[in-house]
Amino acid sequence: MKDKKPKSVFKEGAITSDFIGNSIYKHQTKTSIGAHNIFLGQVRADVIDNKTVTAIEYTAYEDMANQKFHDIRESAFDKFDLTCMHIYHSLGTVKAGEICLFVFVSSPRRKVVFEALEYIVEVIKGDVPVFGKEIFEDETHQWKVNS
Amino acid sequence: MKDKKPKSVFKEGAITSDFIGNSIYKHQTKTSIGAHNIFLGQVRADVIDNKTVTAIEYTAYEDMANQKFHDIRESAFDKFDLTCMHIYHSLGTVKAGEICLFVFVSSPRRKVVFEALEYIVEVIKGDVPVFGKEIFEDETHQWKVNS
Amino acid sequence: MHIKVKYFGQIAEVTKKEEESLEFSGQLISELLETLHSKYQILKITDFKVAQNQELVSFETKLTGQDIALLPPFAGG
Amino acid sequence: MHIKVKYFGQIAEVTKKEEESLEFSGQLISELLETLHSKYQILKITDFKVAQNQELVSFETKLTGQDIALLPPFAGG
Repeated sequence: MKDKKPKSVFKEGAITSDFIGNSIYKHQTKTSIGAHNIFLGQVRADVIDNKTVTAIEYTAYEDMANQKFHDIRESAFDKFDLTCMHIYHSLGTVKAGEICLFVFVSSPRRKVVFEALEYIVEVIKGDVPVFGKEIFEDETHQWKVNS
Repeated sequence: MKDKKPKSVFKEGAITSDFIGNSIYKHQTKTSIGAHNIFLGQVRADVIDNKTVTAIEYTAYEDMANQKFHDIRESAFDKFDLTCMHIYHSLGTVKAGEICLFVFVSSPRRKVVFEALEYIVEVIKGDVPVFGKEIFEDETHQWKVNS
Repeated sequence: MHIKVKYFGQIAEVTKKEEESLEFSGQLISELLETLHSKYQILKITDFKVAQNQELVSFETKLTGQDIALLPPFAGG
Repeated sequence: MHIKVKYFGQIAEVTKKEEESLEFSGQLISELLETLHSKYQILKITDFKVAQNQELVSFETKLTGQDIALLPPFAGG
């Protein structure tokens, strides 16, 4: 799978548990894999000044972001002995409790997937131009900043 | 969820992608969670002396193993700020490509889940009395040893 | 020089647009930003990075691209 | 002393049983192992650990439990 670009990193709306389950299922034909590691980002119902976050609206500089995701993919395959790697990120509205980021790495051996997954998630958080508007229950909002 | 023991760590046969997807789904009501990290162990069709592994038959010293899983759980909650933690391990026959270990940790923040998951998986591999018989296509076998 | 400037997230909120075209005769990103500061004063106290042709650049970089983007703090994941 | 010995994985394969009860008068795990070695010679060259009452113990440990298990290398996950 190394030579293929991900067909699409961005998905409109939340990433469903069915989608994730199905993605896992598709990897069961790849019998050189011994270890999968999956990171899921879920929207938190944070309470800020007594107001609760009900959703995040994601936007992105899509062309640049897709290029960054591509670079991350190339660099992860260079650094780590991965069999497969998939990244999906939501655009648009994702409600509290729903999943907005799905990163999936697979390798013959477990040590590799731990290192690779953390590397990939950190680079996504730091380098990809995605923006998040936290919507409160009273329809006010604030802009999310990664820490 | 901290006070609850896992109802059952061992499952007969492979862990299905549906089961994993459903487990993810159930965590979408827990809106304090911001990050999930999932490890899946999958049976590899290793080729050894020209013979291909078609399945692993797992057995365990179940009483001792369940106690160890319980200890791992306690120690993970002590060490890391986890919201949830689940472990499932197969017993019996798991075919190449199927999943035999599912470890699922969740926390408000991502750094925690990376550290916790790797810790838990390493301790499971090292400390839990589970035994694996690798079955080859010609019905001969060899005993698996964790590296 | 004809330049297209894109705004994202909180920046698009304060400029009230997602992109605009400008005629500009300066040399550096920083000079372009001065022009934008006079147009949108709140940008002076707003945290953002600049991408030129989809690569992050420092404000002292020479303006070469026709594709400039003002990017507020990233919030992916 | 009446002792129950459990065998797992490859050990059960060579002893051809999953558990057995023994009468034993020694003091240490190592002494019990000598008895088992004479019964199952291949155990001398087989890699295993011993659990007493579900805790791993060194071979020099005093035999206190009635529940002894011979555990081959772990292969969980």
